[in-house]
Amino acid sequence: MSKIGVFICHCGENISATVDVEKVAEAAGKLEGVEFSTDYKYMCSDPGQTIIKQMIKEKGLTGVVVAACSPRMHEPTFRKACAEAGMNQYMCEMANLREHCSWVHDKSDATTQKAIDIVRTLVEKVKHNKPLQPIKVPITKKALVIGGGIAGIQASLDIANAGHQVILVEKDPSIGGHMSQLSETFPTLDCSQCILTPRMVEVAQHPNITLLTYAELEKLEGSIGSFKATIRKKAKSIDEKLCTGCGLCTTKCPNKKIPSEFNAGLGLRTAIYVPFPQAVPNKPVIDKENCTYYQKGKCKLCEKTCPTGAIRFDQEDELVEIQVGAVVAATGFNVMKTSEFPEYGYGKYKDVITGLQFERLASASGPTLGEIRRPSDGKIPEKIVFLACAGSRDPAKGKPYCSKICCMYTAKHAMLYQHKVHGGQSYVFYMDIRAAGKNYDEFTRRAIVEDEVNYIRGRVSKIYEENGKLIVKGVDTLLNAKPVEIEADMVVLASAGVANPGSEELAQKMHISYDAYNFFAEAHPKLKPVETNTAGIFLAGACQAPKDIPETVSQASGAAAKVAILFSQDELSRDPAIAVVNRCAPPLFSTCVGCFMCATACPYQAIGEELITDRQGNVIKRVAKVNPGLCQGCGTCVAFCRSKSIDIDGYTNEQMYSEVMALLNND
Amino acid sequence: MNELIKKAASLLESGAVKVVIGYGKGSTDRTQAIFITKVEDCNQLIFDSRCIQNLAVYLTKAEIKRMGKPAIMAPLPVLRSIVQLAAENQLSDESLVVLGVSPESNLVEFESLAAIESYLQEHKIEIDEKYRKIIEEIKSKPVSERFQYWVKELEPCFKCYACRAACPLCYCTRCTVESNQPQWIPVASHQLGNLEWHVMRAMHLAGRCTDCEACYHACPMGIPLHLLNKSLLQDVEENFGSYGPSLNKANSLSSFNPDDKESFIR
Amino acid sequence: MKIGFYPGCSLTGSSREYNESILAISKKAGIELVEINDWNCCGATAAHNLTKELSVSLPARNLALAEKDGMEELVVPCAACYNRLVMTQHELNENGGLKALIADKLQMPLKNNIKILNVLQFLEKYFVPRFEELIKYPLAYDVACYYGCLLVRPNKIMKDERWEDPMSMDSIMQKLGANALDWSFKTECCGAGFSVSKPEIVGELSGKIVRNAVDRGAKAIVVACPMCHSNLDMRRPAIESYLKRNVDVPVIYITEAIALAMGITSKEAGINRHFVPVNLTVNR
Amino acid sequence: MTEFEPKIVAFVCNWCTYAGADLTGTSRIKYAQNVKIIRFPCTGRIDFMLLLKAFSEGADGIIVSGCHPNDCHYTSGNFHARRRWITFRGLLDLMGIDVRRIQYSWVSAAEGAKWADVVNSTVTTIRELGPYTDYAKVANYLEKEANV
Amino acid sequence: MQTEKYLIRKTSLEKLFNNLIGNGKTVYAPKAKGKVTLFEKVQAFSEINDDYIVTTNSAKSVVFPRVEKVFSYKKTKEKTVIIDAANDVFPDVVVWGTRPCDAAAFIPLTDTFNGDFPDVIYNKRLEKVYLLSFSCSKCDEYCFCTSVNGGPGNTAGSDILFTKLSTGDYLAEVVTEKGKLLVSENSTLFETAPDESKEQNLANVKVVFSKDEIQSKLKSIFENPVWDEKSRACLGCGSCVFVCPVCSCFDLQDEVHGSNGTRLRCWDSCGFGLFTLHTSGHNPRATQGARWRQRIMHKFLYMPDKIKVAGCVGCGRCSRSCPANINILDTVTSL
Repeated sequence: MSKIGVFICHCGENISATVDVEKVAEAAGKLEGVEFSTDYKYMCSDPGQTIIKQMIKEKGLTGVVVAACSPRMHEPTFRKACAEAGMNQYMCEMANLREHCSWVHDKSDATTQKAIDIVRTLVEKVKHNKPLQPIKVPITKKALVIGGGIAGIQASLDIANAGHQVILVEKDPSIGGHMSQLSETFPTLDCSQCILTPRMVEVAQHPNITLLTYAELEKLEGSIGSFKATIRKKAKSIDEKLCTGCGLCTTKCPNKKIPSEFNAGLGLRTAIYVPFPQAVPNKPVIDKENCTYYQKGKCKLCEKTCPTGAIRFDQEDELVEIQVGAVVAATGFNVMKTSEFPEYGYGKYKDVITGLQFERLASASGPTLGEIRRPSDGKIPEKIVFLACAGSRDPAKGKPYCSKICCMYTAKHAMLYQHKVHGGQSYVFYMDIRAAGKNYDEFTRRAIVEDEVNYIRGRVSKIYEENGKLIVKGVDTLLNAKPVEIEADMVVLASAGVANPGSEELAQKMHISYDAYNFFAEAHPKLKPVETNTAGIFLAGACQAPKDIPETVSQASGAAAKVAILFSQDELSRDPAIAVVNRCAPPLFSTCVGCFMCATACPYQAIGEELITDRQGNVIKRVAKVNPGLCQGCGTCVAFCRSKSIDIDGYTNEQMYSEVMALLNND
Repeated sequence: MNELIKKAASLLESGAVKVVIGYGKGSTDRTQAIFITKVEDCNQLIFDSRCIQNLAVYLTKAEIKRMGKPAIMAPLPVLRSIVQLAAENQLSDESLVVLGVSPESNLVEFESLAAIESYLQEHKIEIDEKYRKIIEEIKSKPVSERFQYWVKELEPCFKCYACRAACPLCYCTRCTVESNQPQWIPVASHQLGNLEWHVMRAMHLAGRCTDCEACYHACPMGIPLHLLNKSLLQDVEENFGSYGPSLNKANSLSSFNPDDKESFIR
Repeated sequence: MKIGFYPGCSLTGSSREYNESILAISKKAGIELVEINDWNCCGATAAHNLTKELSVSLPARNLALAEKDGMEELVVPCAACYNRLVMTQHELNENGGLKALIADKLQMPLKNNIKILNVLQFLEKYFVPRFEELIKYPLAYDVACYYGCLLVRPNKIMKDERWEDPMSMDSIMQKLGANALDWSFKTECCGAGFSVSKPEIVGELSGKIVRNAVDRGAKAIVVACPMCHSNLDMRRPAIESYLKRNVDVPVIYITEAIALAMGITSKEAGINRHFVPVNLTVNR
Repeated sequence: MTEFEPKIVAFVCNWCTYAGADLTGTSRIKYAQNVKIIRFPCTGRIDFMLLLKAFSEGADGIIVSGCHPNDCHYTSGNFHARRRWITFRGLLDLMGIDVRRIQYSWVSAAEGAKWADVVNSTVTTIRELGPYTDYAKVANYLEKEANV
Repeated sequence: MQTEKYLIRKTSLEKLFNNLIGNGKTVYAPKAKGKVTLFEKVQAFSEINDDYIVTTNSAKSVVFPRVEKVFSYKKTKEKTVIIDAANDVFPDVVVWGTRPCDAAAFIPLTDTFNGDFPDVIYNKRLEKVYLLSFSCSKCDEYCFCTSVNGGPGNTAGSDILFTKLSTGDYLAEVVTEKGKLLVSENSTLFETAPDESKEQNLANVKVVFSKDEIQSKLKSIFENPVWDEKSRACLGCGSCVFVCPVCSCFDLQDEVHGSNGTRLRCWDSCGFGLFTLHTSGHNPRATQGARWRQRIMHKFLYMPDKIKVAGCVGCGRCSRSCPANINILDTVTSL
């Protein structure tokens, strides 16, 4: 006979304002099996918890129902309290009177009645709860970092320096990411590569870091502490052991007209290539789509020239499986292409470029060796226009958010232009100048004051070409909204930062949520900015939202810290809500008939088989068996089992059944 | 037939099997399942239009299993059940010998269950037009009428569970109706008990049923249970593509397709 | 074949040539355009600046009448009229309540499912597929296709994937044998209503359009909107005074272009009515 | 005579719809009291028998709601559920069990407003359909008819 | 009492029926339903099907319904209140068209329910039941009433037995006071008895075994391979039991909704594996063979021994309904 305690929380006014809590407590008291019921202002407060603990001891309660907020809020709190009072924590359930009742209904008898119904339902559930023990899972102290940009690099180094193994996976042939493409960085104007490349080299040489470039995540299974990741190592078509990175092959490759990704399409590369001189690893890969041999079946010039015979045309993609305990997603971002701007010519004007392309023009390692020249005819632009907020903060473009970095890099671009093109005229169209950050506002101010960049507060409605000039039609909202037209030689769009193509797919592979713009979603906007709502997977950098280098680096270190914290324990305990196959008296042993339909339905391959044998070891029966390590407790198998032989702790058939019964029978 | 009898005899003779499950003489208009253990009895085996019982049901019965490895006379419906049972890990190539009986009443031998599966590819389940019509008619009634129709049809059911007992795929050692913690389905054969039992039975067969109609033939009260199964068979085909038994472990309800289409989830 | 036809005020007034040319080519192509009986104002500017209700009831009445006449398709050559009619159809379908209200006001049933075609859609559907047989004399000129604002907007309804740089008229002209130039003013504002109140603005806005067309070497500007036409054609003096130079590039309706290519005489197609003489000839 | 207040049970998954309903609360969006929620780990866990039970215990309507396709916390529970519901719905419809009384929906943890909308629209639908007397008659068979 | 004989014209038969309905009696009669004929509530004479050997279901449910509410209760935290089912307000029930075997079955049935102590509900129902039987003019291979002391023209158990005569009219034999009551209520319809004897109008049901012989044999063959052999094809369903007019096993079940509950008496079958399954998992009747033996023993040995009645009336229903075509005769004769 169960002795259940029911504790109704006022939550200050949050519940008691619309629900008659005394009445609920009274009704609860009348329920069969309820030993004690009361209401209190703040159940989660210390005194509140004390009441619960006292009653458990005094009345010898076998179960507890706390009728308060959502279990997603305080279940751990109250279960802990119950445990402290010597009751098995899983004998405690919460009735959600706040989010599901008091907050969504007006004060009325119906609202109070609903509250009573909810409490009764949970009381019935608790009657069927069983004491459970949390499951201990050993932690694989090895981290997977996805993405080799500055975020991934920072996270990897921090985790590695904390003494843990790291596998860093990068989809491109080299790590470095967008940062390696940048010219100078704000607000200090120090050379991006100069500060990045040492870190890249450190990654390559770190004893705790295994670097897998030209590789992508294929599949991620398991859960916190014990993930199984399948990585696809795309065929580089070279033998990395033999290759010395001399680069002869790239000089001989006949196919030289391929737009270079590293140069954002402004430069060209060969089919066998190293993305950029400082690449890590500094060894070429063959881009099959553009390789004459792979396309036409003959050429092999590189093979002929390679002094070490390192070319491997027969190489194939390789799938490697690795066990890791935690994952850091650092897959970065991308920018809108000029072709996505109808009003700016759908990308048909060569001299309308994106900020990223400008970075390459301004970079000493870029296609113009750092000189600002128009892509169309290589002329030095005398008049240049920068558009901040190209796409950002523009619902019409489906990007209502602020890309955060554009104000700063646009100011930087304007500055660099002024520094490189003396007597050149630069204009910046902007909505607001958002320069919140250490030395940021000073920086933009410098652009305006010292470098005489013309800042025009207003947006640009259209860009068109007329006799070799780009006519930029905009408005100056500060000069009583006069339309302005500028005949520019070049226009730079600070185009919105967007999620990487395929990030949605990747999120689904990792089972983490993502927002409406396919940026990965943090678990809590304020308090859990680096966690995802899938335990053991953390976020670093612009894959979560556009952010600048300092912010990215600090988030990366944050994620690394989270991983280190996780790895500081040897095992972690998991909610024991998992499936179990029943046992019953011989000669039946279990009602499971071994059809294994559950196994075909299980999303986690957590169901195997067990042979029930007699004393002589003869097999009597072949039944399903759940691997508690793999089972995540979705219960899909339970709904499938025709003979009701498999059940799930915490949501057993009896519990769910009695909840339905109780909910609908209020007398 | 003689061929089959010879084969059966040789199997017993060689000791390859311990029992031959087949059709034998019953009362005038019917036949009875017989379990032959002696070579000389093999000529009791018969096959004609009266052989409608699905013998596959015996393959999972403890009493029969105890007799040792069986050979079984298997016209199409039995073959289908055998394949489905195999998919559900109740049978394996080693566990039985199948004496197939073709629609022309000739012996068909199979070297493996896989062979049966491919044989069945040429003999697909076909839901009789007349049944499709009946189901259409029922569906065309107003919802409340449809409900009354079934309540009335199920009224005579006194829960003798002959439908379950005769179904080769109802091999659970403890049926859900027999589980009483919780008591999923009322034991009593009143309207609710009957309704819930038959809904559950149909659902548990959805994606598995091979349309042998054993349930219908077994029902002493002549309730058209098979309509439920047939209708589900149609639904499964419509929504998830093909139906019909296959050795593929995942049946159409224990598997899914991310692009499954529906019109009712908002 | 019979198709519903809504001329609107312009086609019966300032742009009769548009009316004449579309009727002429339709006749020759064996298509009968049946005018909605007792049609009324489309509700342009005047109405939709005043009251929301009026701005939808006026076009709604026309739609209801068209339904009454059993029309399934309705050709609306005037871009402004077209814009009002599709907008209304869209709004009423989005907002069932409003639809009921209006139908009630009109005292007429309104299914509101009639297919409304602007001139380009009409041509694409009924002429382009038959160009082989219909086009006798290719119109071999460099032309600038000018769409203006109303023909391709709002995009949420028009769903043109290149609403800032539309191509539909261009491709029709290409098929007529002309060379449709790539230029920058396809959808720029012509000055529209200022035509009456502030002609000098029209002078500037339309001026730039004409200039860019001429600079790109256009021998004609092709339009599909009475308003655009009158601003580019009738307002030529204002334009020239803004540009401080004479420009004689003619402005023709796409229907006139097709008429010429089909071998219909300038007179039949009303081409003789323009302010800027149309000196385009097809070699017969 | 007071307006008919339908009894509606909602079977929802813990990760999406339950959290979504929490959000409805946090955003103080009001909805009808008629719906009471039962929390499941996943839509894949929801046994079709429980829906029948709800009806036999007097529910006039049922809401079944979980994560949008591809967003299942358990990767594919909702896909399995979807197949189950497609099949089950077909059977119920054949048997004249009123499928209009079962509202299936995908409500994510971010769709607090949608949850309120699902609840309210379902309540409206069920109000229009009225009490589920057909089923109640069968469920309370013993109370009425003589026992033969 | 002394049997009284009358003539009733086939036209009057319908009048009699209508009067019964008119007097507010509930009438069950054979009604064709798809491939079977069942005892069902009827309103009009035309609904009755008179071309049947025996109905598929027996008439026992008028006294022993497949679901019987025994009582209901309401639980509160403090106490449980029992509410008795309205078991004394049963309607007058006429079963029209029982066969002599059906009627005969009421004798063992009644004795079973009046063993150690009388079953109130059963007896209350029985009081209100009138059995109007019709002799058998046809039989089939499943019939064996004559082997169990019955016969196609037996009056035992009936209130009135009608036998169709060569003229198409009927001989009515009034056996009980209840029968007499009906006659007096419809005296105009009952005329003086004809001299035509009924025997010539009865089906010829061969005697295939002697029940006494079987009874003594059974005592010695508890352990015998025959049980397994004869039950091998048995599927373990309950159809034989549920169609049997004599079988009377039941199971008590509570149906609970919140704090309200109802206790029900539901038919049960010794053919089910669960019937004797212990909680320990042990099952004294572990195999279908053991269950089949129980059924035969119960009918042909235990009942005659203990309560001095035959457990079988030879109607053959079990054999007709068996989905596996197991014939009780085949077992009994093979002993």
